[in-house]
Amino acid sequence: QDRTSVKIGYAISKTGPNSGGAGITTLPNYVLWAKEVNDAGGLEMPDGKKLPIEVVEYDDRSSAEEVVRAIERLATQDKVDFILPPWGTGFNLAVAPLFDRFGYPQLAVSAVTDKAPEFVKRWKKSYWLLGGGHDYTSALAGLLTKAAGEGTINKKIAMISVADGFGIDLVTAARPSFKDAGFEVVYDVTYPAGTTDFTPMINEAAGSGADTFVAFSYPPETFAITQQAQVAKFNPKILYLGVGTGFPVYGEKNGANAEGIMSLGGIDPKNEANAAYRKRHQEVTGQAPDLWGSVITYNSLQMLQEAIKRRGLDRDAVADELSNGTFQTVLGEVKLEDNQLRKLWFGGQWQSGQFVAVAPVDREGAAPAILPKPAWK
Amino acid sequence: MRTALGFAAAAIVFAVLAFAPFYLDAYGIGLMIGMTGYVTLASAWGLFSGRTGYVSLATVAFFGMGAYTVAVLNETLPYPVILLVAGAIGLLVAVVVGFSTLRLAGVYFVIFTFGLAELIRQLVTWFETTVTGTLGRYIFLPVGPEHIYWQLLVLCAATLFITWWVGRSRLGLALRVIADDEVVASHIGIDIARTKLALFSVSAVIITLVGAIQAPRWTYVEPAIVFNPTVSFLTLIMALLGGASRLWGPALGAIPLFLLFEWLSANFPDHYSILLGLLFIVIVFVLPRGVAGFAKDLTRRRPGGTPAAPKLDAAPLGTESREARS
Amino acid sequence: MLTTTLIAGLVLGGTYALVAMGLTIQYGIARTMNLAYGETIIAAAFAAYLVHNSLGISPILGLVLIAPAGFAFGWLVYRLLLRPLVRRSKGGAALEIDSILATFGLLFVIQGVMQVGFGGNYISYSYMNFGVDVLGASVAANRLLALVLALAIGGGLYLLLTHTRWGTALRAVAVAPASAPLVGIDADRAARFGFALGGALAACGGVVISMYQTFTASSGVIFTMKALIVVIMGGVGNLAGALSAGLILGLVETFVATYVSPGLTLAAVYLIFLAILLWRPSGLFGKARR
Amino acid sequence: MTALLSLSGLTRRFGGLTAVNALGFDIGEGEVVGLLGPNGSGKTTALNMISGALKPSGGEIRLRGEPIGGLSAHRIARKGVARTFQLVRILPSLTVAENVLAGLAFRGEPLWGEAARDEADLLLRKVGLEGRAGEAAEQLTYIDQKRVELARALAARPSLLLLDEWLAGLNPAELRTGIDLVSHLRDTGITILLVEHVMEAVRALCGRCIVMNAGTKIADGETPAVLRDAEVVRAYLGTAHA
Amino acid sequence: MLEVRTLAVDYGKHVALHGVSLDVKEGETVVILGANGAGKSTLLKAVAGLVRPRAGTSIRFAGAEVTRLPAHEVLERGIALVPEGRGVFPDLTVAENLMLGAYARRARKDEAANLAMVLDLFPRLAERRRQTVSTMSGGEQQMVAIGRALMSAPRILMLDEPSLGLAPVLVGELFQSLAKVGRAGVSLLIVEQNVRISLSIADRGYLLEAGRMVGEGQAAKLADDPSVQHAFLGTAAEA
Ligand SMILES: Nc1ncnc2c1ncn2[C@@H]1O[C@H](COP(=O)(O)OP(=O)(O)OP(=O)(O)O)[C@@H](O)[C@H]1O
Ligand SMILES: Nc1ncnc2c1ncn2[C@@H]1O[C@H](COP(=O)(O)OP(=O)(O)OP(=O)(O)O)[C@@H](O)[C@H]1O
Ligand SMILES: [Mg+2]
Ligand SMILES: [Mg+2]
Repeated sequence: QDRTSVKIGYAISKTGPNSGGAGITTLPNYVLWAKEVNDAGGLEMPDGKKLPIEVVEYDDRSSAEEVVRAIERLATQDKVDFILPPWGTGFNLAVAPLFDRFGYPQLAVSAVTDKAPEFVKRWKKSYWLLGGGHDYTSALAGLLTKAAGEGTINKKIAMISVADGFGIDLVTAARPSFKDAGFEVVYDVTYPAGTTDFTPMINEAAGSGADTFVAFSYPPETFAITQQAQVAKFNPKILYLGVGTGFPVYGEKNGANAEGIMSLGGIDPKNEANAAYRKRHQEVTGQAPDLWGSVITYNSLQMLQEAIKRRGLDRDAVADELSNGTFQTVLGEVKLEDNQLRKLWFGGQWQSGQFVAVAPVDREGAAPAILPKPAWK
Repeated sequence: MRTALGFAAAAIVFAVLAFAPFYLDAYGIGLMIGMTGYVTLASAWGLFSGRTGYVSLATVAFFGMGAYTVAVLNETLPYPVILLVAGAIGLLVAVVVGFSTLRLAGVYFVIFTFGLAELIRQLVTWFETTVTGTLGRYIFLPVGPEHIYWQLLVLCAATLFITWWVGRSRLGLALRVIADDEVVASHIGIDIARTKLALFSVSAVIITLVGAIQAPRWTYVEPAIVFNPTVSFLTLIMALLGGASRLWGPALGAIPLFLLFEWLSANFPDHYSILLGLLFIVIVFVLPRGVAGFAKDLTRRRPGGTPAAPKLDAAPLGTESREARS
Repeated sequence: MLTTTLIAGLVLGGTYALVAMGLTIQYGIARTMNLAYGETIIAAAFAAYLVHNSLGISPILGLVLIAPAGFAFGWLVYRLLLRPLVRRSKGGAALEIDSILATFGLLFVIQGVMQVGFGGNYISYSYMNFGVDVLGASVAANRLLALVLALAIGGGLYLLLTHTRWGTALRAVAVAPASAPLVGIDADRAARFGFALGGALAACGGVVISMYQTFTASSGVIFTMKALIVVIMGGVGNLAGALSAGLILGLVETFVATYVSPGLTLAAVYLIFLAILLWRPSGLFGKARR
Repeated sequence: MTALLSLSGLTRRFGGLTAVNALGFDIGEGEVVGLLGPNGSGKTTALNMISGALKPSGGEIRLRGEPIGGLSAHRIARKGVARTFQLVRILPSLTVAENVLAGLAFRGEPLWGEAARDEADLLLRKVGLEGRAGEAAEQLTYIDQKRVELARALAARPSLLLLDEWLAGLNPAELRTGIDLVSHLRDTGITILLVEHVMEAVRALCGRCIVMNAGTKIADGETPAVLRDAEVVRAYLGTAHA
Repeated sequence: MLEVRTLAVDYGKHVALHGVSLDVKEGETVVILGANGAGKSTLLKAVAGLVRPRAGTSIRFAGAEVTRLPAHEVLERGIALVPEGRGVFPDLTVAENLMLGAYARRARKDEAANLAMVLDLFPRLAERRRQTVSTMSGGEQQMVAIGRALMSAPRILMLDEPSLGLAPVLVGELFQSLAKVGRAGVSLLIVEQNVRISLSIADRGYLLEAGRMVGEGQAAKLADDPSVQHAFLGTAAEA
């Protein structure tokens, strides 16, 4: 048939509590990718023809009911060719049955879950690209084991986590990871999302005698903990914080004080493709990408683009290609294992103004971690 | 005669609506689910709050409990039983809450109910994280969207019927008296506590059921998703906008507002908020007595339909003070 | 340990109290439940952020600019949005519904404007983020400032409202606007002033909070709700009430986090709030009905 | 023969103020008794305790020998005690007829439906509001609102009617109709406790008077005698009335 | 001093006053008599600026037009009203209510003297300065309302049924005090159902019936005029 464009649709939290996360990791990459593809003449088809992308965008207003309906709308009203996933673990799960029912591949990025293998079984066309909690915590445990072996830190950990899906997933993975690595978790509490004052927890952690402080936190809390730790002169040898640490603004804001702080994600600064991507991102969207999920999101779009190029607009074929093909993306060479991305950076650290990948320690390109974390300036 | 005609018309409308899944696509059904859900929520809200003037923000507490009950029990009990359990839990909580709020009036009641919803959310979260160690729960129930829709439609019809029945019963008059002046109400023999409690419970059970019925649509449920306070606010706004104390008022507020939200977020994803806000303000200025009031003005005026205004500043109970008459 | 917790709690409570003061004034005097209150706070926070990051002016100096702007904004909102509704309702209860709906609309408008202007991202900068030693506890200077401001504004305005004719007149408008003209009070002006004053206080709160709290264009609602809790717990329109309620909530949160479990802090906050209302249905300092 | 209403040692304190202090009296079936006293002497407070609007701090209230002190207002109302309020309390958003229907619908033996509507019409005629049934109660004049309130109280078919300054604010002509209305009620056998400052009404209606001052009973007896009592004159009537 | 000309007021469709005229001279005490619903309260409220009269109305006070002034400015000119239903501030204390009575600039100068006068007139208020007005008895609240109006140092004091709910002994005292206030040069415009006592302190009276002035005359004459009887029997007869 004579098509003149490819319709790509997505529903994203532009407003409401999720908009902060979606606005940094997901939406800018969708915008960037669509612009780049269209500037280059459009999506390339197997026959070499290029078709521009026509974007259909909805705001899910951070509501589960809205995101479900928006996907239904994209599939049955707008009849888009592909649907990009929403932001957040819960929302990706909420829409997974719909992607499945309507036959759309779902390249879920901003969803950290250990249940990915089960989900892949249930929804054959779902892809999980950000790993599971266990990946991150065992990478961290590996790093800690190394440090303890070198005598840098003791074997005690103080740990706090936010009481929502993300925090729980990570903390439940962390407990066995740390235990297996021979660490003792001496302080282990959960706080409600929206907590602004961490003084009591910091005081307890400081008094616990642990050299390592881990917080599976969200951005506002990550920022708050960093500030309040400085005020309280709480300077653990290892400071590992959650989402938000990998935001460029975190580095800018904390300057020299960011040095040595660790978190999920990270990038290999020597990866040129990534560096070029970061530059384009800054230019087009006016903001720098975060240093964890952003590049993976962009990578997922490149995979989709490439799969379309190879197999056309047939969604089943594209799904098959995504499952089995090998792709060259900003991450380098990517091949999914059981619909999951396994080659990821699970731990990063701020080192002289850059959030570099430090874990898994044995992966090529990993920078050596700076331990212990330097004292607050 | 009028009543019979009204019933016939309503029956026809609901019959037509029941066939909707056969000629609508998935999105259409989704839309109908959302709309029916909010019509039911707003009507159930109006049943208590619209009639007594006690503005409740606890809607999402019951809605969320309904959804959570399904999430917790979906692998252990048959679906109809889960709904019963959800209803029972809603009733139980409603009675406890109803009892504790009897002394509160006006804005104190409003914020109390808001605090209550948040408390329940926090407790559920805490329980799940520290006691069961799981926060998110999965719902893999073989309940399709059209089944959800039909269930909601039945619930909606039931809610409207109850509202109609209450409106013409002694209970309805009692509520209007309470809304006007509780001191007088008690002095003419109305048991305020029982009346309020009864209505609050009915309304809460309906709301709980809406949450329970809708839950299978989300697959994954966590407190942040099902206890989203927006639900309370939207319900309240829809009911107030339509005219909370009238039979069709909440529906007349919910349907256009729901469609408006949908249309705005689809066509103006970037300026959704601004346009929505401006529209709200315009509506307040143009339709001072709600959509239902406006509709009534268009047709005819009949005494006795004046809406009970929320008692945010209820006259002090038991004191003899009243402001200048007129 | 105990004093540290106590001080941490008070300082946290200072933030809560500061945020709630403007709202209690607005609700107490102008009798409108301003659902867009939190948006005013966030707007001021954005302003402080801009002033700090683009112009390099310290937020404290920025206060001199932003607080009057908040006042002017409140004045305009009352004048353009609320006064027509007040007039229309002629003292009837319709005003309550109308003002909820109208300010709900305003909430979306302000939020949308900020969304378009600043995007949905987290905004964060820090100012005065150094420790100050208070009785052996290290307290962030910016948070301490919030407490001090809350105490000064709260205490000062409380004295003004209860001990001057002008303040009594404002309270009179609050309790019986229809009777105010009988003694020569311009009820409309008083209400407008009260609303504007609330706007100025919200702006102060926003500026101070922006120094240590991360925010986004959509965080306003959280502040509105927190403020409402504090206002209601203290008793509507009562500054001393807002101040004590804020401090109590801060203490509860800190003590529960320290001695019980951080996971229960918010639950405890709401529990205390509900318990206090059950004990005193009109808030801590509210006029006892009955 | 037990009294219809009997109070003994009835006391109510507000903080440090004892508004009603060990008040005691009996009212027999069919009596019309005036309760008089200077402003703030505790009359309304006493009425409030009898009707259940306030809980007594001490003492007893018996209706036909059965203790009712401290019961909630709706219970007492259902036992046949109806009242009007010093400042009228109509139900402003209801129509005149609905105001009266409300009185019928929740009494001990409730009346509802067609019969209630007829009864409401009858009551409205009785208080001089025929043909006004459909009007919004809020828009009536003060006096007419008082009539609505009385009709509502009568709807309860009370055995004891408490009138709190129901005749205040009437001009002489209206006062005469008002007095006729109440005396008609008296003739139908309703027991009435009447708080009133209008002496003309008290003289015309009450066989017996109780006078309070500062919360305590200072006089109780046949009206003419009580109104001549020196202490009553000094505390309440003033020399002009003596 | 107060000249009301063709004052007309309607409440929606219902016309409450059909163009009434009335004068109150400096230091004069005038009563308005009329049946229930005649429009007496409406008249006072219109003068006080609390209800908007229709076009064609003229209300002049001390030579200046006050017809469309907002109520708080009317008070500032020296026109005070004690409305029926009292209009006190229920949640404030007695002292605060009285203090606000002197809110008008013109009243500040003599505040202390006026307060002493009010407390002298109503000793109960002196005893209960700290009591919240909403908890007071009906009559006590009436005292607050009158006292508060006196605090505004009015040049003309309008009272709508001031004796309502007051014990007989107080009614007597109140009217004696009002007479005293009148002798001190304050004009009084009184609506009162207690015809005998109000006429006893009045110079002149008006008869209002169904929104129209139907008579006017010296108080003493009115007291035994049959038309006075008529005015009262007028609309109320059927009730
Ligand atoms: N809730 C309350 N708190 C404090 N004092 C109160 C309260 N209610 C009444 N009082 C006081 O109790 C006393 C008795 O009041 P009550 O209303 O019974 O008087 P009353 O005899 O009806 O007077 P009136 O003739 O003026 O209506 C008054 O002095 C009043 O101020
Ligand atoms: N707010 C209102 N809305 C509609 N009609 C009103 C309103 N206020 C007064 N009226 C009508 O206006 C007319 C005059 O009322 P007004 O209160 O002035 O009478 P009044 O002479 O003071 O009577 P009363 O002796 O009962 O106090 C009455 O018929 C009344 O029903
Ligand atoms: Mg009384
Ligand atoms: Mg009148």
